[in-house]
Amino acid sequence: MGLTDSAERPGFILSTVDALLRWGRSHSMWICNAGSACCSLEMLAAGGPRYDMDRFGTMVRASPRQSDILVIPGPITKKMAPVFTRVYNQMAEPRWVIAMGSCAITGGAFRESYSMTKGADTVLPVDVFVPGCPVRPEALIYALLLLRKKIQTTTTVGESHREPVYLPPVLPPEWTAEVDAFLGEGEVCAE
Amino acid sequence: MIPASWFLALGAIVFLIALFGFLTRRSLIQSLMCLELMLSSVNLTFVTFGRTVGDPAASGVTFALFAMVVGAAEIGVGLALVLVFFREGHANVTSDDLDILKG
Amino acid sequence: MFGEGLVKGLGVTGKRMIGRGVCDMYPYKRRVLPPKSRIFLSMRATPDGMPKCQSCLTCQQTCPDHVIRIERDPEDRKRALSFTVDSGRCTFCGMCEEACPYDALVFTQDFERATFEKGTLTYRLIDAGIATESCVTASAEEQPVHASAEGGRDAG
Amino acid sequence: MPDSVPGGAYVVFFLLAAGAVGFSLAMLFSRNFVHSAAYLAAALLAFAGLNALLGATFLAMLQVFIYAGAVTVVVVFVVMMTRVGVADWRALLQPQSKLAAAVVVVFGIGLLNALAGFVPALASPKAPVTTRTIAELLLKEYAAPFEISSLILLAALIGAIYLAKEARQ
Amino acid sequence: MTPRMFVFQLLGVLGLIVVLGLNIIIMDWWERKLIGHIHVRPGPMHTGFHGILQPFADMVKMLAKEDVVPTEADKLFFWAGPMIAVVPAFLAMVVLPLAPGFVLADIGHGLFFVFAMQTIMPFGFTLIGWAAHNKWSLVGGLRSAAQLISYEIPMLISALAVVMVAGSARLTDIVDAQATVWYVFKLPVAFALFLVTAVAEMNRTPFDMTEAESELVAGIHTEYAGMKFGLVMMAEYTAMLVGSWMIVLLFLGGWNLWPLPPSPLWVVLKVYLLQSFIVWLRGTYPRLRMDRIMELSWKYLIPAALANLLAVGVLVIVFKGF
Amino acid sequence: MDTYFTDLSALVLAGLGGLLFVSALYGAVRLLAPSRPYALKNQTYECGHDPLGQPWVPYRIQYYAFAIIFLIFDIETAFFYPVALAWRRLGPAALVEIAVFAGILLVGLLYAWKRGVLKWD
Amino acid sequence: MIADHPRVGHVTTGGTTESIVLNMGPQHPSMHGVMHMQLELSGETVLAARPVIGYLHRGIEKLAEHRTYAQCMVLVDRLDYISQYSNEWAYCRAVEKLAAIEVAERAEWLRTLYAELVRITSHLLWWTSVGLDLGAFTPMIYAMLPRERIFDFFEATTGSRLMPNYLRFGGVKEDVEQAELDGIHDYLAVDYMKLLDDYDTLLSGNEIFISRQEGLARITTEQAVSWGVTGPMLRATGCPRDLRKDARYGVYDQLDWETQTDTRGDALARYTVRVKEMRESARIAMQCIERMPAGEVRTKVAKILKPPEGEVYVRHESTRGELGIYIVSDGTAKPYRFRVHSPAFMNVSALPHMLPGEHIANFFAIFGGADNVMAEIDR
Ligand code: SF4
Ligand code: SF4
Ligand code: SF4
Repeated sequence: MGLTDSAERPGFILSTVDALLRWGRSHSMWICNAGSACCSLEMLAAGGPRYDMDRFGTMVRASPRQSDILVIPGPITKKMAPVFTRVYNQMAEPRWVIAMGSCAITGGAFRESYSMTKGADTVLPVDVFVPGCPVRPEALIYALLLLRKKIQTTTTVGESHREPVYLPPVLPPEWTAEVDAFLGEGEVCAE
Repeated sequence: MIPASWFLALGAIVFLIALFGFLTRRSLIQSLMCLELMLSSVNLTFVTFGRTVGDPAASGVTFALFAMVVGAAEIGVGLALVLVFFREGHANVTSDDLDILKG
Repeated sequence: MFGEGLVKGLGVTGKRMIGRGVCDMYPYKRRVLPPKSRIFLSMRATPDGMPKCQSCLTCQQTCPDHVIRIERDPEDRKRALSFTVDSGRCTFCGMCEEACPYDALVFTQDFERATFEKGTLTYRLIDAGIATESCVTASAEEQPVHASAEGGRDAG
Repeated sequence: MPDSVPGGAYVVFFLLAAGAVGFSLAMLFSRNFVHSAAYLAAALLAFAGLNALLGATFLAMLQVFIYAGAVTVVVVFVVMMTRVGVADWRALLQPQSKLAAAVVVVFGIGLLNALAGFVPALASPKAPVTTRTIAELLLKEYAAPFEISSLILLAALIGAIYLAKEARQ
Repeated sequence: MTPRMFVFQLLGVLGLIVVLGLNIIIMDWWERKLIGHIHVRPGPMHTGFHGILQPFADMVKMLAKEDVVPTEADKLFFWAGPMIAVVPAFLAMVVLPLAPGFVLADIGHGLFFVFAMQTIMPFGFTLIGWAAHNKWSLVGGLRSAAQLISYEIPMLISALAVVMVAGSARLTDIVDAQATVWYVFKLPVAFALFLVTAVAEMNRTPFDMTEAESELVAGIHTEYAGMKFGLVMMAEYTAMLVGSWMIVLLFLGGWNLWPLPPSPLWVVLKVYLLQSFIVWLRGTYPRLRMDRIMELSWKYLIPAALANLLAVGVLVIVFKGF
Repeated sequence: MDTYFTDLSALVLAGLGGLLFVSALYGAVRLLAPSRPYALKNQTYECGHDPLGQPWVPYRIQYYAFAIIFLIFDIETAFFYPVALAWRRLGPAALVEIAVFAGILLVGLLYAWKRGVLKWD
Repeated sequence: MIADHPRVGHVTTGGTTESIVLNMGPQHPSMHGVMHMQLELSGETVLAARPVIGYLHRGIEKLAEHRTYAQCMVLVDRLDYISQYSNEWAYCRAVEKLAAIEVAERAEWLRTLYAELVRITSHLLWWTSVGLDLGAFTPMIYAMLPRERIFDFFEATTGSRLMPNYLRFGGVKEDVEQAELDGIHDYLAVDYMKLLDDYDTLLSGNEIFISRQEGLARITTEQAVSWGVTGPMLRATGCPRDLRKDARYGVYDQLDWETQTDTRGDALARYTVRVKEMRESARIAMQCIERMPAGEVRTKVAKILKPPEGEVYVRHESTRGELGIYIVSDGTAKPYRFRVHSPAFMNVSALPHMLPGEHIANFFAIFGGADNVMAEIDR
């Protein structure tokens, strides 16, 4: 088990290591390339010449194993939810999630639809929510910096690990029920 | 100075190991690997003998060189044969019950 | 000739390698966003904290995503007790702003709204009948625009 | 070699010898052929080291270059094109392996016996064996084997390609 | 083998490890910076002065990143594969001189030794790709192995032209023979062939088949998390260093920079210029297709290299002073 | 033996040093990194899907041609190497010999070419 | 009912010992969104390909039935988020046809302008992915430069970089200031053209690039037509089918421009057609700005639009091909049925025909050439 796992009261060495690790983690946040919808265009733009996430050491990696942050740039449909959970679960710890855009936060423009989950936080533990539709590239960078602050202030000593996130292999009944309701009655805009 | 016999003994031991493998292994691939090992140990012996006689003409090394050529040619053809056997459905290039891919 | 394109391509990238970058350097310098850009839904308020909203509920009905929730004052039908916006659902389509007959709604260019808590994305523009700090205070020279005076703005 | 530490060469020798024997055994007893190939490469590398220890640097490098590099890659390729391993250790063995073991033991005893009576010392070469001499040997004294070896290689190449092509159909 | 020698060698090895680490740190930063500027953006900027601390941050993060070992992966080689890739590249550095005499082991077959080490690398890559038990990795590993073995031969043959002219395979001798005329001017064809094949051996664009990010997710290191990924990167950067160093020694005059006095500085300078050039290539070109890569090597480069070798041989015989 | 041996010991030392260095990195990872394996995490990554089938299936046999040609040409260059070293001493006869040698092997390459195995597809 | 769980069945052709079945996507760097391709590979040759779609199915068509006509604009924007103005325009045309609404003169010009600008950005995005798919990632960043400039224009005039919600029935939301128009005109005339020239040198002239595209997945016009392929992909086979000319909408008939075609029908032709269209679109946009008449941008339309009962189908040349919008009205404020004929869907369904037998590296060149947007396919 890791050095930083068990220690109860950090001594000098441990706290130095802790500070170093926090610095390293917060300055090298690699994003997992999991584009899904419109917001991923702005994620692309955030890596582009005008905004350039790379200034903060943020690269986009193709494999979830090597990335630290899962940015969810768009709607999580019910078909996509297992994919995102799997990708999240396959990321190496420590890992964080940013819900980018209204779709990922609540479902946004499609919230009432039968095929949508009601936000990323219903399937994944989300750290940062960035409102916008689409999210401006600057706003995404702001969110990254916010997350950096969080990483910097969270001690790595006695790191509390995130519990694994499972999604049942078959769709939850309430999801299908919702579909039935939608197709059957034709009016679900309850609010 | 390390005695030459040590090298010779080492060559012999490895040769024997490889020979044992060559004779007992069922899989053609492993047999071929053992063959390579045998050739290597023989090469070592050549070189050692070359050194013991203080061979100025470096015949030992040259001989080993040709041995390598033969060895490479043999393994090339041998492995091609393995492939042919494999394709022809003789899964017993290794054995009959080799369905499990991971050891 | 073969290879010509390869060399020229190097030229294209080489030129840019030496040239100046176009980066905004975002957190250190900020680009001034155009006033029209729709980023944060806010409300105009008078300097003494009175919102311009007349509680006509047009925006609530227009919004395709049910983002706006208005609580009307039961006594004064022209006064909203609370005006809640769930920016986590808003699509920033601008339909509410366009539809508001009193021109009360306005978009500001404040995009730094990321948060750790989903709940904080829901904010109030009017709380207990008074404009909150999320509102923009209309400056003195800005004339209140009344729907009947202008008319054309929401002709759709 | 007046100021040399004799221990150094011995340490290296034992390291390499242990490597050679150990990896050969590992190769033999590994059920996964990719592992076998890797152990083979390691054993061959150890042999290269031994050759270098004997002063045959060129041969040592050839050993790395041809055996550890090329041959093992070929073996790994073939392993990946067929089956990767066997499930059961016993499936590795030929039915008549007891016999083979006996043969090996008998042969081994004979071999080691012969070696025991023969303890030569390493002699320094009278003239320095350079690679250039090898080249001269190759092109002058052994010119015929040199060209023949190219023919062998050609035959192997054509044969192997023919077979591989056959195998594809 | 005196104790002094032993200590000297030990220090040398330590120094080489430092060089290895330093190189990956410098190159990581420099590559991102350079690519950034090619892309008209600044690249790493806010971690230290102009992002100079960025590689350190990455390193620290990788060290503290969980090491995921897939259940179905081959545990042994999932662990040892990156090692097998790093160590030969590192070993090759042992014989590369920085200045006359300034080399850990100035062996007579230095050039051949580097190639011998390079032949081990495809084996390492295959193992890395295979061990992960992942289709992307497997395809990436086999591809890179096939590519590496294909380009090794023309590379060595074109290097043999240098050996022929220099009459020695000792790298210091080869460099010394270029005191006035670099071999790049004497043997331009060999240089061109060597450059192309060296770029291919380094797995760099346009030959970056190991990664082929758009095709194979992340290629051979799809499954490798944290430090193991770092090690694979380290192997690649080290291979790049070794390759450019070889080019500098063989063709670009090594520490000679006529008319200035020879200095190890020139080697460093040339090596990094060359690496920058390779990064520049990466920033410009798309990737060749796998079958084109193989065809290029077997159908064009190898015959060309052989022809070049024979031509140089004739020249050496005809003009004694060539 | 001595000069060989100093070089060899440098190489052995470097090899050991390299291995130690890498092991040290692995050790550091063990010490510093969190570790929480669970089944889903350790599953093979396949673009966010259940892995379909086995990756370790017999691969394409025709790639074997590349391996074998490589092996043969590897040996050829290994022969060339000493010849190139001694070239200045060898003279024109060597040229012929080496040309014949290379020519014979080029025939092999040509054969492979004509058989169409030099295609990666 | 969601019948299928994502864990879909296997590729149908029976596997031989040598073949691997590979899941490409949905989380894959170059699947352009959340496409999922099941490939059966033998070595590196594709034996069979099966696109699996629906990962981005947000139920837009169904949602539209619960929204007023004006509110649907928000959904239409997000239909094909790369060429929003095209979608909006197609939708507006459909509704205008249904409710017989006049369109203001200047608005037609503005619509044409925006549609062409968005065609440029869309093609630029496609250009990035073409480079990226082939391993060159510099085009991706370079294409961002003109895109950002055009987005600036969009944002300054319509309020959003990507999701404008700008078109209205009978016109557009608001007028555009002349200064902005002049700015973008100058940009298109000089800087943009220069950039395009550079980009052409960078990628189009690159021998590696050409060698990877030439002769790849060649299709004939007949094949394309029978698969329902439209847009640049069809035009690359030599068929000059362009709804901007054929369906006569907007002000295209008053402008001087040409349909871009290429006769080769391979991936390179698809590339060339799109690159030529980038220039042509800029020409159209510049003409629009030069010749735009002054006047109202919006006609009077009822606040809550209730089109008469009936149905309508309009065809529209979006960036990817023929975009069809079908609306059935039952006389209420909400559409009774809203249906989209997606060009990208047709282009993707041609892929299984084009892919088998190709090398896996070509897969992305072909796939990228189809220029699909999953949002539009899945809806
Ligand atoms: S939040 Fe808006 S822009 Fe982002 S994915 Fe959702 S609909 Fe698209
Ligand atoms: S901008 Fe659109 S989604 Fe947001 S509150 Fe206004 S009308 Fe609703
Ligand atoms: S439309 Fe304007 S005035 Fe009416 S409730 Fe909304 S904000 Fe208030």
